Amino acid sequence: MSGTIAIKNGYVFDPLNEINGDKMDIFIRNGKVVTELSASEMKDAKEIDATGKTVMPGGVDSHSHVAGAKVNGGRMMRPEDHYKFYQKKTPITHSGCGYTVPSVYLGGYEYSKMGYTTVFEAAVPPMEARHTHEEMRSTPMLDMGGYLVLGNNWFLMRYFKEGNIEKAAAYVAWMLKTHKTYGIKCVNPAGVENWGWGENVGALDQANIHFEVTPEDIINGLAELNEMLGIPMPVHLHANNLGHPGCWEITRDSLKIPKNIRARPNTNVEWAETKMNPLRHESIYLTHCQFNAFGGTSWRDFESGVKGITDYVNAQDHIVMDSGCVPFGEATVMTGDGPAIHDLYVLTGHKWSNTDVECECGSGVLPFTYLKNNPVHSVQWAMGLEVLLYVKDAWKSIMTTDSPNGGPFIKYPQVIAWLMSNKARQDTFEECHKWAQDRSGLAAETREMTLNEIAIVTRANAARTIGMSHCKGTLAVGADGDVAIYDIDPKALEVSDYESIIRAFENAAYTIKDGQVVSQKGEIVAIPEKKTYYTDIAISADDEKNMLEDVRNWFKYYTIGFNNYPTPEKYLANPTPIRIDAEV
Amino acid sequence: MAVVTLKPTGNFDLTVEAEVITPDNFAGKSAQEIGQLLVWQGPKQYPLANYFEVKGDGADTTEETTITIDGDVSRVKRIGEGMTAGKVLVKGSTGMHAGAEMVGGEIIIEGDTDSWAGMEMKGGLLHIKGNTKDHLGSAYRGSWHGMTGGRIVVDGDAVNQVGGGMSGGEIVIGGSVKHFCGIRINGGLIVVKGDAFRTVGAEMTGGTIVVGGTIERFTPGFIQEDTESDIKFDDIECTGEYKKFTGDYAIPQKGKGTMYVSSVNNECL
Amino acid sequence: MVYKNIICPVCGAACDDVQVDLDTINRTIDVQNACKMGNAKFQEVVSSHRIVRPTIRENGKVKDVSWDEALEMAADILVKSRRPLFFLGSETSCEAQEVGLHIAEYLGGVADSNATICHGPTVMGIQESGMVGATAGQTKNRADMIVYWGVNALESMPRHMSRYGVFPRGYWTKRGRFDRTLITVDPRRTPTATASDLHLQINPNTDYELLSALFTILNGKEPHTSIEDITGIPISVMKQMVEMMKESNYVGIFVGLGVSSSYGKHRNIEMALNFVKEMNNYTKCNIGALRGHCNVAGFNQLASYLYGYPFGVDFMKGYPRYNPGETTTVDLLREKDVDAAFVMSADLVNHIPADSAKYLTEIPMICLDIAPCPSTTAADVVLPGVIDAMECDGTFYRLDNVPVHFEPFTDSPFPETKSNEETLKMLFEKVKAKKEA
Amino acid sequence: MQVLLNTGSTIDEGRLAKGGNKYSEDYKKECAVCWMCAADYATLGSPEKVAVTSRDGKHTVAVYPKVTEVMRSGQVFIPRSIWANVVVEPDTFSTGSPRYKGSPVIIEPTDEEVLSAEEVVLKLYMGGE
Repeated sequence: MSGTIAIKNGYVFDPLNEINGDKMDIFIRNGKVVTELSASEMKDAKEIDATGKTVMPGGVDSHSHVAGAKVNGGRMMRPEDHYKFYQKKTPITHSGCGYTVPSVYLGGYEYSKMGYTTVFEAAVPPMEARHTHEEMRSTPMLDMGGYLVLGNNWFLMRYFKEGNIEKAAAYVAWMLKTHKTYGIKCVNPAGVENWGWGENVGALDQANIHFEVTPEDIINGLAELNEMLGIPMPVHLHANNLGHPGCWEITRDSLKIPKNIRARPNTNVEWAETKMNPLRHESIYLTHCQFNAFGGTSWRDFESGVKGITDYVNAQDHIVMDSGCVPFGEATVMTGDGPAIHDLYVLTGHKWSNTDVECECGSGVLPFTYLKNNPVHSVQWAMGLEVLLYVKDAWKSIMTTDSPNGGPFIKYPQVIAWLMSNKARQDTFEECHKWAQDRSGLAAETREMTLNEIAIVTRANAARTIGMSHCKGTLAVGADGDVAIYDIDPKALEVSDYESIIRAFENAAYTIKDGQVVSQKGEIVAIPEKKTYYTDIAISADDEKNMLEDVRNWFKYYTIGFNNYPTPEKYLANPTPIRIDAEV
Repeated sequence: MAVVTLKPTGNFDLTVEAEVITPDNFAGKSAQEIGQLLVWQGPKQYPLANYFEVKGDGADTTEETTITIDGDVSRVKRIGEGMTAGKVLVKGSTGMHAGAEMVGGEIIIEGDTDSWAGMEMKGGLLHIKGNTKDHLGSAYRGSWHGMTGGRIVVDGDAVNQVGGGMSGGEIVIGGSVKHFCGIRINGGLIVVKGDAFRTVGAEMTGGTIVVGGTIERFTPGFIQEDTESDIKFDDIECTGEYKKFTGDYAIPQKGKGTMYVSSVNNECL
Repeated sequence: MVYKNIICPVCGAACDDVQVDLDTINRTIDVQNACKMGNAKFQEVVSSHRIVRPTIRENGKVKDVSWDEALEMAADILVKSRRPLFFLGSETSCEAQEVGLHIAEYLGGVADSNATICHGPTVMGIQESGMVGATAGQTKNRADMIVYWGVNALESMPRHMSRYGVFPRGYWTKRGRFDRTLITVDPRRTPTATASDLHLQINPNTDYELLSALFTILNGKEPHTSIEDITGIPISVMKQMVEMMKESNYVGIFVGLGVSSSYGKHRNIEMALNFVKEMNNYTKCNIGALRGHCNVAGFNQLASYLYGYPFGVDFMKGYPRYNPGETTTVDLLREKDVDAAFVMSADLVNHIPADSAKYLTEIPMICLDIAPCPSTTAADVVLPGVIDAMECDGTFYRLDNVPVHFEPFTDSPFPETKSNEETLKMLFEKVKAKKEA
Repeated sequence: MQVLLNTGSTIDEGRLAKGGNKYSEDYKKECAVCWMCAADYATLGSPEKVAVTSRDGKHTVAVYPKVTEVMRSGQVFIPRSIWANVVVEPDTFSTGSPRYKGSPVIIEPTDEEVLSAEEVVLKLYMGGE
C-alpha cells in the first residue's frame, strides 16, 4: 500500500502534540498519520526500526528564497557559485548545481536530505508570480507556497491613503487568488516605492513620495485587513531600515503597531488532532530579525541590538519571528528591499542586480561572503543566535538563515549545533573577530536548546505560525505523513560533541513524505508528488466588483493587460487552495 | 626521477577531457595502471590507453614524476589541471584548460595552447613556448578572483582577457596581446613585451602591468604620474623608459593599479 | 471569429494587446495592433508555405513520412550520436524548451539557445557585474530620459518605443514623448537615431572605450585625450551626456546587439552595467536589453532555474557545466566537437557564420520548424512545428524577464501533436525506449 | 577594399523572416544587399554587384550594393541573414557569439550571380547538392 509505513521505537518529538522524546511508534496510512495500522495493513506496510533515533515531523521552512525572479537572478549572475558545487544525475534524479543559489532540482533534494518536506517562498512579486510558480512546480520533494509582496503596492497605498480598508481587503483577497499565493509579505513598507526614484524612507511616520502613506499606515492597514480576511498567517514583515546600524529601534516600534489587532485566522480545513491549540494568536510575523536588529549608530560603533527587540517580544503575545542566522561563508543576499541592497553595493562595490517591478515592488541581489575575521560579520553571527536564545518561549521564534541571505539553508545543521551546544558557540568565538564577544551578549548566554525546542523552531512553530499545522509540523493523527528520522539517540546525546549533531541533521537517516521514504542517509530514493498551497478567500461579489472597477481603471499603468495578468492554475503542482470564508 | 611518456594514438574526433593527466595521478602507478585511468570523450569515459601509448612507470612520489606527451594533443583538454608537483612536458600543442588551477610543479608546452590555460592558478610554473588564446590565468566566469600565485610564461602571443581578476603571481608574454589584458586585476604582475591592441588594464584596482610595445587604443581611465627607466620586479627586468600611469579611474574609489607603457613605442600617449 | 488580448510570439516585446480575426472558412486572418513583423507571423496560421508533413532525407532525396517514422529516425540519430547538440530555439514556449533540456541531460549532450548568438554576452556581462534593471512599466511611468545604445529599436522591436520606451503616457510622464529626452548611441544614423534628441555616432567597436570614458567623467576624472580619436566623440559631448543623465529624474538605458556583439562583447555590457550601478548614486538609472526573439529570455530563465546556467549548458559529465566559447553552439560546430544536432524553432543555419553552418549541414540534423528555411533545407529530419500563442498555450518571458502566459485562438493543424512540447515528449519517449533497449 | 561589416535587423527583413518567406524574391532583395556610402561605391567603380569576402578569404558571397547616407566610409551594412553570415567571423571571443558587428571584410565588384537563400545553403554549405 503506497504511503503506508510504521516507524517503530523511535524517540518522538512532536511539540504541537506535547510529545517530548517519548519512545513510541508512528503509523501512516495512505499518506496520513493514523493511530495504528491493522494487522493486514502492517503486512503490506514498510516498517522502519527507529530504535535509538530521533523522530520529528518533517521540517518546515517558513521563510526561504528558493523560487522566482530574484532567486533566478541570483543563479544567473553567479556561475562562480555553481561550478564547483554540483550533483550528477542518477536514474531517478536530475543533475544540478549551485551552492548558495542551487538550481531547483538540487534545492529540493538538499532540503529533503535534511529532513525538510515543506518550504514557503518568502517573496512573490505579483506580476512575476507565474515565474515563482514555475520554479516551485519544478522543485521536487517539497510541498510549497509563497507570500505575495504587497507592502508598496500602488492600489493598496491608494486605498490606505483614502482610508478604504474594505476595498483594500477585497483587493488582497483577489490578488492572493489571482496569483495563487498564500499570505501577505510586507517589505520595507513605503520605502520600496520611493526607491522607484532612488530614495528610501527612514522613519515610521515618514510619508513616501506621491502616495503620501507612511510605513505605519501600511503595516497597520495590512495587519487589519489580514485579520478581516482571516488569512492563515500573520502579516509577514520585513521592517524598514534593514541593514542600517541602529535599525533595531524602528523594528521594535514596527512590532508595536499591530499590538491591538486580534488574530482571527479563519482556515476552513480539517485539523490534525494536536493536543496544543494549533491556531496562531499573533498579528505579526517579523522575518530575519537579525538583519533588522543592528545596534550602534555607524559601522564603527556597530553592536547587537537584538536585546531591545527580544525584550519587547518576550513581554508581548502578538509577535512571532524568524531569526535570519549568519553561519559564515558564502551567501547571496536577495530581498524585495531594493534600496537596502543598493546600500550594500555602495559598501562593497560588488556585483549588484536590481529589479523594480511596476506598480508593485522591487528586489535586489548581491553576492556576499561572511568572514569570521570581519568584525561586523562576526557580530551578525552572534546576533542571529541571540534572536533564538533570548526569546524565552520557543513558540515565538523560528530558525532560518533567511536563505541564502545569511547563508544557504544547507547550513541549518550548523546553526542547530550552535543552538544546542554552548561549546560549539565558544569554539566559534575562538575563531572569529573579538567584536562577536564585545559587541553582543552571546558569550554570556549559556542556554542550550533541547531537541524539543529544536523541533519547535524548525518545524512545529514554523507550521503553526503560518497556519499550516492542520497538516504540517506535527505527527498528530490526521497530519500529513511527513517525518524526519535523525541518527541521534537523545539518551546518549552529548551536546559538546556538536559535530555529531551537524552530521545527523545534514543527512537524515530517513526523510518520509506522505508516508513514503524519499531520502535515506543523504541519498534521494524516491520522487514524491508535491502540493502547492494558496489562500482562496471568498468575498462578496459586490465588493469584488467595486474594487475591480478601480483596478481596471489603473491598469493602464501596467505594461501587461488585465486579462493576461493572472497566474493560471497550470503553473502549480497539485494546486491546493486553503479556503477561507471572509467576514468582510 | 621517472618519466611517463604518452604518445597520442587514438581518435580525437571529439575533444577529450583528460584532467587525469597529472603527476599526482600518475605517481606510484605502473604504465599499465596509468593506461587504465579514465578520460572523457563525450558523455562516456574510456581508458587513457585508448588514446595514448603509455611507456614508463610513475615515480613513487608526485615530485619525481615527469609526464612527457610526445605529439600533438590540441584536442585534449585539462592536461595538468590542479597538479601540485612534478612536471609535464608537451611536445606539441594542447587543448583548453591546460594547467588550470595548478598548485605547483611545472608544465612546459612546446606548441600552442587553447584558451583558459592556467585558469585560477595558485602556484608552479606554466611555460607555453608557442601562442595561447583567451583567458590565460584568468578567473572563471563571474568570479573576480583569478590567478593568485605561480608564474605563466608565454613566448608567443596571447589574445584576450589575459590574467582576468588576477591577484597574485606573474604572467610574462613574450609576444603581443589583443583585448582586455589585465581586466579587473587587483594584484600580481603582467608583462607584455610586444604590442597590445586595446583596453589594457581595464577595470584594474591593483597590481602592475607593463607593456613594452605599442598600445593601439589606450584605456581612457588612466592618468600619467611619472616616467621611470629600467624597471625591475625581482628577476623580471624591463629595460628602457616607461611612462607610469595609475588607474583604472573608471572604477570608483580605486585607481590603485599601476601601468607602465614603453615611452619610445607610445610617443603619442 | 475575433479574439482579443492575444500575445504576439515574435519579438521580446511580447505585446499582449493583439486582436485577431480568424476566418477559418476562407482561411484568412486579420490582425490589429501588431507591427509589420507580428502581422507577418500571424499570417503563418493560414499560409501556403507552412510545413505540414514530416520529411526525412534518404540518400540525398527528401521524402514525406509519417510522424511516427520521422520521430523514429530523429530518435535514432540522437541515440547513435556520441555528443548531440540541442539548439532549443526561442520561437517556442518554455514548456517545449524544458523537454529539450531534459533530453539533452538524459543523453549527456549540450543544450543551447538563441541567446548564444544574441544577448549571450549581455548575460555574461551580468555575470561579471550584476544588472540594475526594472520591468518595462517603470520606464513607461517614470523615465524622463531614454538611451538606446547599439540598438535600432524602431526596426528591431518596432513597438518598444510606443509601448515601453519613448511615447507611452505613464503616471509621471503624462505627455509621453514631450516628457522625455532621447539619446541614441549608434555607428549608423538609423531611424531611431534620427528620432533622437542626441545621437552619438560612435566609431564601430569602441563602445567599451566610450563607456569607460563616461564612467571616468562620472567619477570626476578627465579621460585620456586619445579617447576622442578612438571613439570619434569629443570629450565635451561625453561630459554633456553624463550631465544630462545626472540631471534627469529617471534614466532608462536599453542596449542591443550593437553593444554585446561588437568587439569587447560581454565586457562592453559589463562596463555599461557598472556605469548604471554607479549612476544610481546620482539619480535613478536602470538598464535593460532589447531581446529580438520572443522567448530568448525564457530559455535563459528556464535553463538557469533548472540547471544553474543561462545557456551553453553541457551535460557531458552528468552534471551541468557552462563555459561560453567552449560549450556554445558556434564554437562546438566550428571546432567539430558535436556529431549530431537537434534544432528547434530557430533557423540556425541562417544565423551562424559559414564555418559553423557548413559543419552543421554535414552532421545528422533534426529540425523542428514551421516554414521552409536554410535549416530545414539542410536537415535530415524535419518535424512540422506548432505555432505557440496561436495554436497552443504556453509561457514566454518577455524582454524584461516578466513571464507571459499565452492562450491560443486556434488549434494545432496536426492530429498527431498539439504543441511542440508534446512533439518533444513523444521524441523523448522514443529516445528513452531506444537507449534503454 | 577592406571595410568593417555591421549586420542587424531591418523592419522588412524581420517581416519576411518572421512571415516564413526566406525563400522569396523579396527576401533576397531586402537582405542580399550591402549598404555603403556613395564615396565607397564610387571607389569600387559603381558596380551592379559586389562580392563580400571574409578576412581569411575562405568565404565569399555576392550581393547587391545599396548606396545610402546612413553609412560612413569604410563601413558597410548587410541585413542579418544568411548572406551576411557567410562572411561574419566565426571567432566568438570566447563568448559563443560571433562578430555580427564589426567583422573586417573585403568588398570588390563581381559578376557572380546573387544566390537565393536556398541556393546559398545548397551551393555554399552543402557542396552543390
